[in-house]
Amino acid sequence: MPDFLLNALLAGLALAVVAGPLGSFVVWRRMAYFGDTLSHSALLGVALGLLLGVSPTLAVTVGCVLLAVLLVALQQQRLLASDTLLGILAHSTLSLGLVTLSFMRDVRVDLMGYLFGDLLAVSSEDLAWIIGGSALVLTLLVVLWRPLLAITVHEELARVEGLPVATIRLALMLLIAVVIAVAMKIVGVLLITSLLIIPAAAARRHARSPEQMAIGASLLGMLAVCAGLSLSWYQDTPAGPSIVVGAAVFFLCSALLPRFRSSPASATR
Amino acid sequence: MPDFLLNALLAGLALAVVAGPLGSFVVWRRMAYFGDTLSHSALLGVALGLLLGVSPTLAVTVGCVLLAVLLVALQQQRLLASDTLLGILAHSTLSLGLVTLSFMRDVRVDLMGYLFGDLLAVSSEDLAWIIGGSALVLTLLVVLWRPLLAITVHEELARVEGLPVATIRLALMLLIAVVIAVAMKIVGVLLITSLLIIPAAAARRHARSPEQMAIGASLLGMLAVCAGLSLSWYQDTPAGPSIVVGAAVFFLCSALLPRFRSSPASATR
Amino acid sequence: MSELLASLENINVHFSGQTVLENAALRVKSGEIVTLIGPNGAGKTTLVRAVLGLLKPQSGNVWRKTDLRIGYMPQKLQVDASMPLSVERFLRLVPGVARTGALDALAQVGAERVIDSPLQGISGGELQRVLLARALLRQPELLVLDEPVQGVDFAGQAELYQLITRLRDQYGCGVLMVSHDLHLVMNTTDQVICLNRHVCCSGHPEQVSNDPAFVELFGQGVRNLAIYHHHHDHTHDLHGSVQRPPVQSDDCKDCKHA
Amino acid sequence: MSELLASLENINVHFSGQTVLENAALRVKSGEIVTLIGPNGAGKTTLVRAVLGLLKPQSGNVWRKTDLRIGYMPQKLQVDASMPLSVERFLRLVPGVARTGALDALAQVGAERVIDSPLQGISGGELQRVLLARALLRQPELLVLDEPVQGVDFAGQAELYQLITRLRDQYGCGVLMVSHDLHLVMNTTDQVICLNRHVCCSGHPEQVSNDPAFVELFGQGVRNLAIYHHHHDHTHDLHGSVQRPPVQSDDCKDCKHA
Amino acid sequence: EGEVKLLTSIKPLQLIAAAVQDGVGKPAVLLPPGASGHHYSLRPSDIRSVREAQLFYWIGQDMETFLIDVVHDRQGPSISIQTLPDLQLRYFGQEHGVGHHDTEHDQDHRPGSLDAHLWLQPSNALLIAKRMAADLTIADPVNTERYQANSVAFEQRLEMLDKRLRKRLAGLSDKSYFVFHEAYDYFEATYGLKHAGVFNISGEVQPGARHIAELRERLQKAGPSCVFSEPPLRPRLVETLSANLPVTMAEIDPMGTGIEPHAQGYEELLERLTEQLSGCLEKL
Ligand SMILES: Nc1ncnc2c1ncn2[C@@H]1O[C@H](COP(=O)(O)OP(=O)(O)OP(=O)(O)O)[C@@H](O)[C@H]1O
Ligand SMILES: Nc1ncnc2c1ncn2[C@@H]1O[C@H](COP(=O)(O)OP(=O)(O)OP(=O)(O)O)[C@@H](O)[C@H]1O
Ligand SMILES: [Mg+2]
Ligand SMILES: [Mg+2]
Ligand SMILES: [Zn+2]
Repeated sequence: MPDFLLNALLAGLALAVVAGPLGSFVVWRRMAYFGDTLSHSALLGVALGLLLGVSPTLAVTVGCVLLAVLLVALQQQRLLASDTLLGILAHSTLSLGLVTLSFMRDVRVDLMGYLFGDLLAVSSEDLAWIIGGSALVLTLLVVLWRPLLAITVHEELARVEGLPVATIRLALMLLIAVVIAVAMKIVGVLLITSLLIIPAAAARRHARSPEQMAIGASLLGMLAVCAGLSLSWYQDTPAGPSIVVGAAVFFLCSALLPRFRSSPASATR
Repeated sequence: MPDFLLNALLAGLALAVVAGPLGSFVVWRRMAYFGDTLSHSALLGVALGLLLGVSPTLAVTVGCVLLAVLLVALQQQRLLASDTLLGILAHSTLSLGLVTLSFMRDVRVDLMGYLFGDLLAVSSEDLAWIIGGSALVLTLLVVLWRPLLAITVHEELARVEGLPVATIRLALMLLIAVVIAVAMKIVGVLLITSLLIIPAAAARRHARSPEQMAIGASLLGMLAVCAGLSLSWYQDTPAGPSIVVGAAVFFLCSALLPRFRSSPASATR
Repeated sequence: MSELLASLENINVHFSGQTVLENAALRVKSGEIVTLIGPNGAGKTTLVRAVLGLLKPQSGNVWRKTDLRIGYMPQKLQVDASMPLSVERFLRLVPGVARTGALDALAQVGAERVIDSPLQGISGGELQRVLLARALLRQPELLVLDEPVQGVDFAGQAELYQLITRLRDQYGCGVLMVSHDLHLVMNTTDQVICLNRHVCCSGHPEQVSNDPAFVELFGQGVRNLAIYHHHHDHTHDLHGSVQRPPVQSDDCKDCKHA
Repeated sequence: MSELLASLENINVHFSGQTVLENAALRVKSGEIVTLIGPNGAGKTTLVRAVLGLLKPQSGNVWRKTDLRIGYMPQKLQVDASMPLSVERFLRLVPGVARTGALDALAQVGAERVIDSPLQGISGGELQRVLLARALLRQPELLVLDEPVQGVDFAGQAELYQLITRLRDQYGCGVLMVSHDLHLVMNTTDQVICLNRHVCCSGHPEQVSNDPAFVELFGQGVRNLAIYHHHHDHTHDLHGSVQRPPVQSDDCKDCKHA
Repeated sequence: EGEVKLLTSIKPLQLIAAAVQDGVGKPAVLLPPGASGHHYSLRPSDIRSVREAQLFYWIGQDMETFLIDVVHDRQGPSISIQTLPDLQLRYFGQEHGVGHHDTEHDQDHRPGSLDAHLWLQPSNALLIAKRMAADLTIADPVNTERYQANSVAFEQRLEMLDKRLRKRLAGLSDKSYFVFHEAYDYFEATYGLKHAGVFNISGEVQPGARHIAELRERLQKAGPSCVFSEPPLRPRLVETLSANLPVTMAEIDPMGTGIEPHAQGYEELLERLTEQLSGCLEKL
């Protein structure tokens, strides 16, 4: 196997592992479009970075974190669903970025360059970052697992039971935001958001507990990475999209397959 | 006023009017990302259209309609929230489009054309389409208003009360899909999705009934169109993004303003 | 004059392998109040949903009069917070209802006060009353109520049951309801169906309350209940002394009463 | 030995201009069962949420013992369908709980059967029991229950009230609960607070049930209730003949009782 | 046998390389015609061909950002054209006709940044060819003479081409035309043409209302003029703005789409471009 494929495989697997549990939270908390929102807001980050003379990468990362904080603040009002808030933030920041750029006539911004990485272009240094980062995020997730679950199941119950709900929620948001912001730059926003939501959604139907869903999502994600890279290798298709197609196929199978016996049935609302 | 600006203004106003009530449904039904999903799937539509020798516009429109039907089918399972389903569809179709295109080396697709239309490029013929279409959609909305509300409030209650829930839901989806698909081609997906969700969300806080929210959203949308086009004219900023920024400013004001007295309070879940 | 409105036979329902209903049956006629009782998880809501066509049983026959106008009050209702919906507007989703009509219906259930409140902001008992009001507004031929007085305050419970009886008398509609308030229900019901996965016993309240299966299912507490019920009627009987054999009772020896 | 756990004074709450609580007050000590009663929309849930710190009153003092361990059972709970969550896993979200512990708690509330069911799939009464089990699992110093037996079946209601009393006796925890089951509550409560936007009257159950404000609030039905209550105790009294003046009753002339 | 594997990032560079390698080898190209670096997703074969190429030519990191990491991992020499000495480079906003300052740029190619369409100037093409010949000579000393000969022949053909083009375009400098994409500054500077305005086509940042008003005014003032689009893009803006004006629409292609790589490919590119330009302008 050529080294670039090995790098891609390892990076993909590391991301898939961490995307399993993180993506489960994304699905439970209805934040499927968090990644897209962050990528939309990146343009504003770049524009402001140029304006303030900060490095764009730093500006984008700071921007992502600020956006996560803003989202948490807006969610407090509880009048609007998360997806609406994400939609508003995404389109507002993108537009603000475009308007800002139209005032700065003498800079050229390669918008897409900041957003779309490429899995096949992952260098050994990138790989080290991804693996280290994934390990760190996984550790944090394991440590915070129970409180995170508790606030996701019922926030008020968690609050009464003495958990620092606001802090934990912010921690989760920041965790997701940082993972997306970093992975976006290295492997692209399309791949990272897909790895977050598609395997988790596919695992939902056959999982009987949050842990099963998280681990199932990790495994499905890893399978999708292997399948996608094989497709890419043998059929010479682009790597990132091939992995997403692989994950989508697994989702379809999971939706059509009969459910495991005595697994949780659908709730009748 | 130069005639292109007049065209833009009229088209913007017509879209804002119809986007008010339609966007309210989008917000209530958590489909904020429907527009983005449709635009992502446009690439697949174009690719398949080229493959089958159909005109891309037709292929994209048919694709949008199919996607709406698929979404309705997936929502029946009720295990996953709409935003997750939309995210899966968006990323899967985009990736499938990219993979398909990678087999067709010599084809050049103007993806951006579908994402960023231009309000300032609206021709008189476009304008006629927009105004006629808006009038038609508005009429349909008025006719279907009560059943649409009923299924949105509580689907089972509506079903017991004898409404053809599946048909009405499909009708709503197709209405939204067609409006987005057509508007996307003419003014771009950024502008149309923003006009759908931002004014409706801004109107939410101060509305006491669905009708107030729908009409308030229409009015706010029209204000945003006027404000945005003024900004574009006086500061020479891009028209679409300027309107979105205008709408976002209204949303911010609405979020910070004290609520009207005795308006519905936030639900405590 | 009394016309059959709905009839279920041999209903079987499983959820992921677990049997929830087994050979259940049910008939509702116009002008009749049928009450489903049974322990939690007995399948009452499930049976009601089968009557309404919201759930397709794995086997069995479901028959409803064509174009039956149903007023339904679900056991729980949650409306998205993103929808600005006052109680008035919620009631006026029923075609042909004006504000005065909505106010009348609310007055009947004792909840006029909340007519302008947001639906998502009202208290549990208020919501229950509003749901009942909505069911009434449909001028139903069949009224289906899943635990109508759950969370309703003490005075309201008796009032609402009286209201239901009055409606039946006035409009001759059929009523199918689920309830745990044995002491209130026994007064106001024409037929009681005692459910625990299958129909344990059914018949007139007096017959049922003396059925051994009934006593076994609900515990000795129901003996006091019968007394209380009579006491409330001011006919001071002895403690369940009359032990007539039940008329329409199934054999219940094989029940595993939870 | 009995220690003050929580105390509220002069609580005022408005929702968008409407007054929901006015000068309400409340004290819960360990080993004591305090029951909030009152009509729908009286502000009971609101007051409970103020005790829990889930809601900040517009004015008034809220005091809680530092690091008070609270077991809370909300009036309603809705968990997103996208989360695969069995009842067992839900109970085991409480730190330090094993499957056996969860099973024990479920057995106490009579719901062992659903331990492996999905939380979103269980029936209304089952959910209620599960919520109570979870509150118990926290081994609370203060147990806060908002309508604990709502939707629970006939036999279960009495059992659960007995369970609550037993827990108080065994662990000496304080209990604050909201209830509409006057006939069951009166037996098991140390203190009754009768709420209707403000505190109408409060005190021992016997005192309160003879208070004119109480009768006015709940209607003549409560007279029968008192009898039933005594009847249940097998002390055959006359119909509310003893009319002692209430001890801790506020003046209630200005109440507009809905 | 022993052919040097030469890879270029885009078609025009491949055409130049084809002239140099004529009779010795066939250069390959990475991007399919019309692919934009923006949406291009790499395939394994792309990586492999970049890795395996002995010589790799790309415009540079300003233009092809997505190649930076891939080029980084290469063993053999990679030549970034924009860094070649003596090349005449232009920067957007560097020099202008008087007047329309702010409206002159399309948004993909912002002022101050490198104008990457450097191959449209024959002298630059020659410099690139010479560099290629030198690199090939080192990589493949056996065919030194052939490369030198090809290079000299290319130079001679370019001189003739230059004369032909000047003749063809002479007298058209006063014709008014508009382009969609500011890609022709090198070509125009060489042959004394000047576009009257730029429409903005793709790219995320659309022009403002003021810009469009000015463009409309200029279209009106310009009288009969040509508007050149690049297939398959045909922004609707132009149709809206030129409605009821004596405007001729035509297509123009700076990338050499569809030209088979052969020794005369580069000339074909410029000749086609010239034909397309003059074909429309002559009729005005
Ligand atoms: N969607 C579902 N998935 C799995 N199990 C279910 C589902 N719906 C109901 N059940 C199970 O079926 C049984 C019957 O439920 P149902 O809601 O009909 O009970 P019920 O008689 O209405 O009880 P209650 O008095 O508590 O309302 C319960 O044990 C419940 O756990
Ligand atoms: N978020 C809110 N917005 C507006 N009004 C509210 C809100 N929450 C509660 N209310 C109103 O405050 C009053 C008190 O509500 P609360 O839930 O405390 O009543 P309750 O005593 O618990 O009633 P129930 O016995 O029905 O549960 C009700 O009239 C209700 O409509
Ligand atoms: Mg039920
Ligand atoms: Mg309450
Ligand atoms: Zn260019």
